[in-house]
Amino acid sequence: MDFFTNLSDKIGKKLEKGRPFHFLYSTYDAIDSFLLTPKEITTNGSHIRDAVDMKRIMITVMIALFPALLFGMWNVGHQHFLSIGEDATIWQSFGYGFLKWLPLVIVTYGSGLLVEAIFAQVRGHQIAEGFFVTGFLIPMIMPPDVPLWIVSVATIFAVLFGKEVFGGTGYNFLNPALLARAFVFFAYPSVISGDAVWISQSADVISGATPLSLVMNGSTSVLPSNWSLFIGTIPGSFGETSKIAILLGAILLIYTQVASWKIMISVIIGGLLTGTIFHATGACPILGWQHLLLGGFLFGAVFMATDPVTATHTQSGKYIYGFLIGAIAIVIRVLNKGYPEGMMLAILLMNIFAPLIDYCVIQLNIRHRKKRILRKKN
Amino acid sequence: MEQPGYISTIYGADLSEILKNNNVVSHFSRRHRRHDATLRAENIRYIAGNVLTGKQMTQFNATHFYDSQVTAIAEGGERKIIGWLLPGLRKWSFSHTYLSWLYPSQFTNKENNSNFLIYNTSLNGGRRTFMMTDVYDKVFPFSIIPLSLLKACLTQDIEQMEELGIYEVDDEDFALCEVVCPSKMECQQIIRDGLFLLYHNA
Amino acid sequence: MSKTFSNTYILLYITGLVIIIAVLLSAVSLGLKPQREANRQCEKARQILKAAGYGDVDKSEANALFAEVTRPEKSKTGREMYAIQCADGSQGHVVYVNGKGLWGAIWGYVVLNEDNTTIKGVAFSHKSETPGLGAKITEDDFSSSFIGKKLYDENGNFVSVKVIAKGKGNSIGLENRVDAISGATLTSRGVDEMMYNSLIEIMNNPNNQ
Amino acid sequence: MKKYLGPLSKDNPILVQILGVCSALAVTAQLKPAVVMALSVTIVCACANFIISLIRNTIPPRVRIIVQLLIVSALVIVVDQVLQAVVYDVSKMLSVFVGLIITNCIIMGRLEAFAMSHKPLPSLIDGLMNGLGYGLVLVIVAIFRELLGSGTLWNHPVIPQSFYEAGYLNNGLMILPPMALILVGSLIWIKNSKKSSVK
Repeated sequence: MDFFTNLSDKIGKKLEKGRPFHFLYSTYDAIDSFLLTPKEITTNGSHIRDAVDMKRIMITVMIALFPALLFGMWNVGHQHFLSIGEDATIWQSFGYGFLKWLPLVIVTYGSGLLVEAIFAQVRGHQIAEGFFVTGFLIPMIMPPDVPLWIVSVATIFAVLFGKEVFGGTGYNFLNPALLARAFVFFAYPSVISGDAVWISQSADVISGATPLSLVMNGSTSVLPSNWSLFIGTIPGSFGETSKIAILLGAILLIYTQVASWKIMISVIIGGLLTGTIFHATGACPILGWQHLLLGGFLFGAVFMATDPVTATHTQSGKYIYGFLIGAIAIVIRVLNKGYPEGMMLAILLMNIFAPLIDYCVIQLNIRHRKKRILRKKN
Repeated sequence: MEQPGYISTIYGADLSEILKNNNVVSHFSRRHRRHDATLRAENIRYIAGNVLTGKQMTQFNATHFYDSQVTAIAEGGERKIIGWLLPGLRKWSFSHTYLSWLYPSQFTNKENNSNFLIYNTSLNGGRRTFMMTDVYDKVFPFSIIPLSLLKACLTQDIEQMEELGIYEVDDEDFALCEVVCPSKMECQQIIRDGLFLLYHNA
Repeated sequence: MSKTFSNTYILLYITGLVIIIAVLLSAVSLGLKPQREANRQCEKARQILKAAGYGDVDKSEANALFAEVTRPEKSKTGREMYAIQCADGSQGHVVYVNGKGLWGAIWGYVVLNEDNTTIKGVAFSHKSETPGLGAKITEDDFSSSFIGKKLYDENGNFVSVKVIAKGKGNSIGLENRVDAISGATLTSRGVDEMMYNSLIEIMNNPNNQ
Repeated sequence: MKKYLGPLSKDNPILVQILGVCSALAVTAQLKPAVVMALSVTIVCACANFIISLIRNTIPPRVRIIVQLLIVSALVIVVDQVLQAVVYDVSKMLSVFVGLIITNCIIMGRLEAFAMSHKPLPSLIDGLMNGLGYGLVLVIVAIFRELLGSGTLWNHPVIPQSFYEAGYLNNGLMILPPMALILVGSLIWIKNSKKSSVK
């Protein structure tokens, strides 16, 4: 261990300011802090610091994503073999899905980190960890057969225009992973919408419609049972199908206090309420709670809406933010059938409104405090 | 310390005199052996005051007029390979992201009241931009939105600072925020700068 | 700019300016009117000719050919119609159809055979459908799938042509259905409704049978 | 002369003054309408500048905006009529945006800022240059959008068929207005970063 530490220090010295290879410092710093815990100690202020840092938060989110991912890998293979009518063991299915996922994730990390690294070099700041989760999320919300170059273009677009334009991780107001998906959705609609894309290399005779699109087309009779919707043995992207795996992740996120339970709960309440109202008025054939089992609603609620950078940061603002995401997602689903996946658009929309909600909450707090001061004076 | 306790002394007493009979190093290294066998005398930080707000002293510093407490904790900065991936059974964290919450007794040592053994001065991460996790609000007791106030101080928006209640707080109030901040912000310094700005513009 | 102007001057000045401009504009408009009309007519002619199987007719020849093969008609409800001689020599009718797609208006011309039972060709236009999805209704792949479709089912009831997704609505006979554009469900449904609503008008009118 | 070249880059009406963005977003999905629109704006801007400058001393200040609007709208209507007569396809694509040249801030801005206080000839050149500066951005954006969005340039296929067979797809987002906004934003970004590096 000392060997590594010393080696790293030596390299670090070579790249200090003024040395010819200083331009590589941010890359070095990224690798160094990736492999070894940082050597910085507190200088002023509190002498002890919490052990948690950004890297730890990011890895926690990734661990929370694992159940959904593992299930997704199996399911992609399972759906594939199901559609071509072959029997396959669990491991065959899983292996198939894994081989579908691997190139996606390599391409995502490759192109995303490249952009991040270039900008970190040019601007001379550190390469932030934020992209680790983004790059992990992007393959999970794409169809399994999406062409790799499209993933690459979408990732570059999302990192460039979702993040770097605004100054990098922490300054962005749109969720970059969702932006990548939205980019594909609008730029290459044929690879991400329609019935053909959600099963990997399916035979032609089988319609691979996701349950969500079945509902939106009014054919609720062929809907899979609620149980298989909950378990997740339905066509879809890697991450979104298994509700139970997502819930496992949600429990971890809430317990470790990485993601806000307030947002998750209020998204679900918003969705339930709106879904029930639409069902009661007859605008939508399925029950309110069934919306939660369809499409990416739950995945978005747990992993996307709670992104700490793009969500509201005031506590009461989180309830409003979450509720509106849930409500708008269902409204888009039910009323605009051109866009069945309303969750993505709802979250992106509310990302834009999050600062406004925060502003209102802060103004309320100011008013409240002013009143209290006046009361004291009297 | 080997023998924590109260000592009555004069203002300006030499720290080394006070510590003469206390073998801090051996105490630390015994307790710490499992983490850091190489703990040496220079790797102990003496703090005038408590760990949250106190000032760092050298071993031969004199105690100050206002100081009534001297704290000694181990310096951090040891480097572990891929530390952010390890379960972290002995890392103290306010959140539950490390598995140390499975083993809470390590944080309180009833034997001699020296609770700071597990803590050290590592920053435990790099400086980042504000990530709006809920931690500030959990450790901040006033009806003030700490993050907004910090941001107002950073942007030197005096009017906003006043409205958000800068007059009701002191930099020490933000010590806990600073401790738990995953972005490793120097909250106390930010507030101090904000107060300073007010003072100069008043 | 420090000069001051009297109210009378301002009034007269504006009036004069307006009159001059008005005269100028009407002159320009009148002068160019024939050409504008010709352009519009030409565009329509090319669309209809294409639907009737003449292919992409050159702009210079479109009008002449159109005049040669068509004869204007009007349905009882006032819908624009033409009698036309198709490229294969047979007689037929052209019906103007209009409706709404996902984002805006869609319209087109449907060429029917002589007894208005079979489609010989269609040409659709749209205002603002999604490129790559709904906008595909203008492409040949989609419009050629209408050729030869029947407007009546086996029992002789008017059903129009159903634009419906592959594998759905199996009760509808192959002769009465066209595959919807996948991913553009709403635009496809718009085409479906446009065909039904527009064609039913002339179907219920025995004068044009 | 340098003064007049400003609008092409340093003082570009879209990139620096952020004027006329609305129409820049709407008509740049293809190169042809963009060029036609650029020419129309250039002509309207130059002519309006010239005419207003000619009669600038007779215009009562209290109604000068009305007079300017009258002149501009008359010119725009003429342009619209000519377009409909000569290039019908393009005028169909430009649709409402030719009419909206009337409210294009570039033209009103130049009339107020330049033509009202300068002699006819300089005003003519100023209007021409501003129109061209506007057109330059339009053309750049349109080239990107048409090439990536439809795979064509001036309606001629540019991207070879073998690309499509290899799995290449046209970028549908390029055709939608938001992408034009992003492209204009990127141009502004590039421009500003150059400026700051010169400092």
